[in-house]
Amino acid sequence: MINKEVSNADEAIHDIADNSTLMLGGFGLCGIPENCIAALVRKGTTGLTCISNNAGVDDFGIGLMLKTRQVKKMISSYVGENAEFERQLLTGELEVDLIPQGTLAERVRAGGAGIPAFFTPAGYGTEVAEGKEVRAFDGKMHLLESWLRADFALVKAWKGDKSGNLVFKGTARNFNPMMAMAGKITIAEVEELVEVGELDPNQVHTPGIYVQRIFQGEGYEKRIEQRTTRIK
Amino acid sequence: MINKEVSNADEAIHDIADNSTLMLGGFGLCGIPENCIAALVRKGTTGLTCISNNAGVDDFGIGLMLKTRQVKKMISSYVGENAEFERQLLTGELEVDLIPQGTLAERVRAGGAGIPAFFTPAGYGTEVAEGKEVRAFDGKMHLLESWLRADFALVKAWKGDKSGNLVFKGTARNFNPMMAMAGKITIAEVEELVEVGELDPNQVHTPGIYVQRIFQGEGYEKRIEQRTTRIK
Amino acid sequence: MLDKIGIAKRIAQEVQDGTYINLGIGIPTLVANFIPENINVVLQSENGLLGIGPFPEEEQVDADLINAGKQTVTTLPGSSLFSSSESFEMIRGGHVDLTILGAMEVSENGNIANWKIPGKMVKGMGGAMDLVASADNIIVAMQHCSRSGDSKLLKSCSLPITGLNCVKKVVTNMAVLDILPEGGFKLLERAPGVSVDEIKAATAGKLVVEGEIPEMKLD
Amino acid sequence: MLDKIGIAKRIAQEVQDGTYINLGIGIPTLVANFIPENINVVLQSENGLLGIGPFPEEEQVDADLINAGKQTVTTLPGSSLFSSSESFEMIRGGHVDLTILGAMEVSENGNIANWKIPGKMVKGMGGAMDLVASADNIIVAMQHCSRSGDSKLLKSCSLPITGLNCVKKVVTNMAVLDILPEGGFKLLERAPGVSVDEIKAATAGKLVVEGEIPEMKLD
Repeated sequence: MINKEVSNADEAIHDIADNSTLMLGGFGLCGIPENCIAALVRKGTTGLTCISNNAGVDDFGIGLMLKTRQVKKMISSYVGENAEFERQLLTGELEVDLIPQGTLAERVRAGGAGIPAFFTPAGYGTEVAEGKEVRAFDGKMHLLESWLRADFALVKAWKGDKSGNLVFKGTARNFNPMMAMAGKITIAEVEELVEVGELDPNQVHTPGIYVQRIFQGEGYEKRIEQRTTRIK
Repeated sequence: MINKEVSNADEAIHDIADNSTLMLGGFGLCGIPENCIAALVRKGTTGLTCISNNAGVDDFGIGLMLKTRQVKKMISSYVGENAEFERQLLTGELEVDLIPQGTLAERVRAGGAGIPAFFTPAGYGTEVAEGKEVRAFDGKMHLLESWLRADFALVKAWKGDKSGNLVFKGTARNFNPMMAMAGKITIAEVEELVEVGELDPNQVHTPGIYVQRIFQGEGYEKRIEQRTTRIK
Repeated sequence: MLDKIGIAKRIAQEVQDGTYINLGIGIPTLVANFIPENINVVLQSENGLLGIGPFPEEEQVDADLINAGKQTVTTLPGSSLFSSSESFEMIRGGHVDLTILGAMEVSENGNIANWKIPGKMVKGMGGAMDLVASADNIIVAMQHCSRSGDSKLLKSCSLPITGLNCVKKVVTNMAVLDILPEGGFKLLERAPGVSVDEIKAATAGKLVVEGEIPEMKLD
Repeated sequence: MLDKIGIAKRIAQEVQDGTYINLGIGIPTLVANFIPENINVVLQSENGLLGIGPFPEEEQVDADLINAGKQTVTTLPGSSLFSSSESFEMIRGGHVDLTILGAMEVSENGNIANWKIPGKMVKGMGGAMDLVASADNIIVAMQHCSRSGDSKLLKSCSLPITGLNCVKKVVTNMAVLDILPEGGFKLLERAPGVSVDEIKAATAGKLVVEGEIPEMKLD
């Protein structure tokens, strides 16, 4: 067994340097690495390029790092819920690359899987196609898209063991498994860190080979963006 | 709930016509669709192109269909364990396409995932590269490989529910999940067919969307090729 | 003229038994409420859920279970959960039978624009470009005209497009129209109380009218 | 001269703590038996298992749990199971730290031939081409010469190759050799009782000998 446990978020992210490229798991505020984001705000690392489906809200998620001007560039599919984001974008403080969500997911997966480029139909004929190689397969047009990789991937899982095996819960899985594969250093924060042997090998979502550091996070807020309910 | 249950293997494969292209899950004899293969032998369908990592042994797995001359072509990564196979290959009765195992797995996954082509380093500089587009990424040479899809995919799972959700066991998972994605019609045979709602949604390996027909198989032999044991 | 509920009800009639469906945000989400009980469908959420259940009761709310609109939802018997890349394997691979989504503009050759207004803050395309590039059957739910009264069914889109030649059918507050393979909006049904002439006047793209056009039947 | 066990023992010395390793069939599989207890490694099997355990006791035998050589195995605490495409994501994506495999021939520029002999039945490459194309660190375990006495360490491979410029180190029954980036087999160690001259005579490719060449230390 290879032990990947570190004591907390600050230790886990201690060597994330200015101008690093990060991947951050999550869809909206669901399944985001809350503890690592808080530690990055404490550390004050700047010039970050963040690959993440969304950019958080004004006072939570990646929004916290936008407020402190730590982010130089976002690579995302949808960034709508953040006034500070909009302000920085309009003033040119922040760069943004918008990518179709499925292409983003596949580019990250490709980065982890050693596939430097692949063809996808998404975005053909749109602005997204500008400058990209186009090719027809079975009469349908496709774009050549390249892999994405990062210096660090910050992912959040439900459970994990000390050798880095991860299990996700519900739709908090989202981008986390692919990003875990595509980080040179992958840091996993989990709600519950268990001993090796407690997870069923048949039910591991992310094998420990992808995870370099793991710790049990604390104080998860797990904020809900749209609390929709029905009457019993 | 969409009910995909059929009563048995014969019903499941009733419309597999001569000269169809099939995918068959399994690695060696582990995780192969035993019931579907037996039904295909009974039905006597011929001219089949079979995409499968291996080709069975003389008297089990795809070997049973080779013996009855039902297979026109094999697309595989390793076919070593079958004397009848060798005989048919040498006499020209059987065509064989040999593909690196990881490329085979990824081509099938690409077929299911709507990726018509991708670059991989496997096989560059070898016979496998003949006639293929070559391109360098980050100074390393890669081959362009295309997706594989099939008229029917025959997969074997441990458990399944009537809406087609599948759970695999141990290394019997292997090629089954990707092939389930890449068949126009995917037929799943399972050791235990359960009611919808009995599988944990968080622990489904293959979502039911990929499966068109499912049945509980019977009389699984699960033959072992190399029974290696240790003394207690 | 239909209201949003009416548009959703009419689209629900297009839903076939035994299919997998992706519903966009807005009117498309409402469609789920009007699918008849005898029609079995499974709803896909691109953030990683197949088999979207109803909103949770207050005590069931789970921050780890949301739909693509970030609303709290539930699972159903037979649901499955998966990653974003697996979700788009389903979409890109053509496994989702029907996609219903909103639009700002649709052109007579089936182009759709629904992600960007030049000069306004661009929020991103989310999964829309993947959905429209991959789905075999796309129905657009939208108002026939903008608030200023301009037609949204055009000869060609004026806004940046999301996908080319992909929309098969449009259901608006005024009409149901098919997009013809050779181009043009073929009028199939009128909303209650709306005349063919009114629809003609509200459609900037080529409108094809053949024979009597029936009124929609909504319960 | 080393026997197969000796080659496996010597390669086991190359294994570093905290690494993930793929072992080919034959001598490489034996290496697992000689990794010191204080070295923690995880063995990957390309048919979908990370954390290969020992062979099962008779009553533990499970047909659904085999390694890439189709032998029955067990899992260990911390093992994980996955599909073939996920397995090759690990391999192709460079997540496996070390690959140890057998070869028929190795050339002085690191080419390897181990899958096909023209005129003989071709069984296929299995996962070998993926492994050699993707691994950063490849050690070949093989006999220095063929049964007929011909060197298997060549200027260029005569057999169809499995991969180009990929082998980093070769451990044979006679020697340990690094493949130099500029080409050539750099002699690092001699097997017990084997002289540099004997190695020179048995190596058809360019052999680089600098200074004293120590004898291997095996327990």
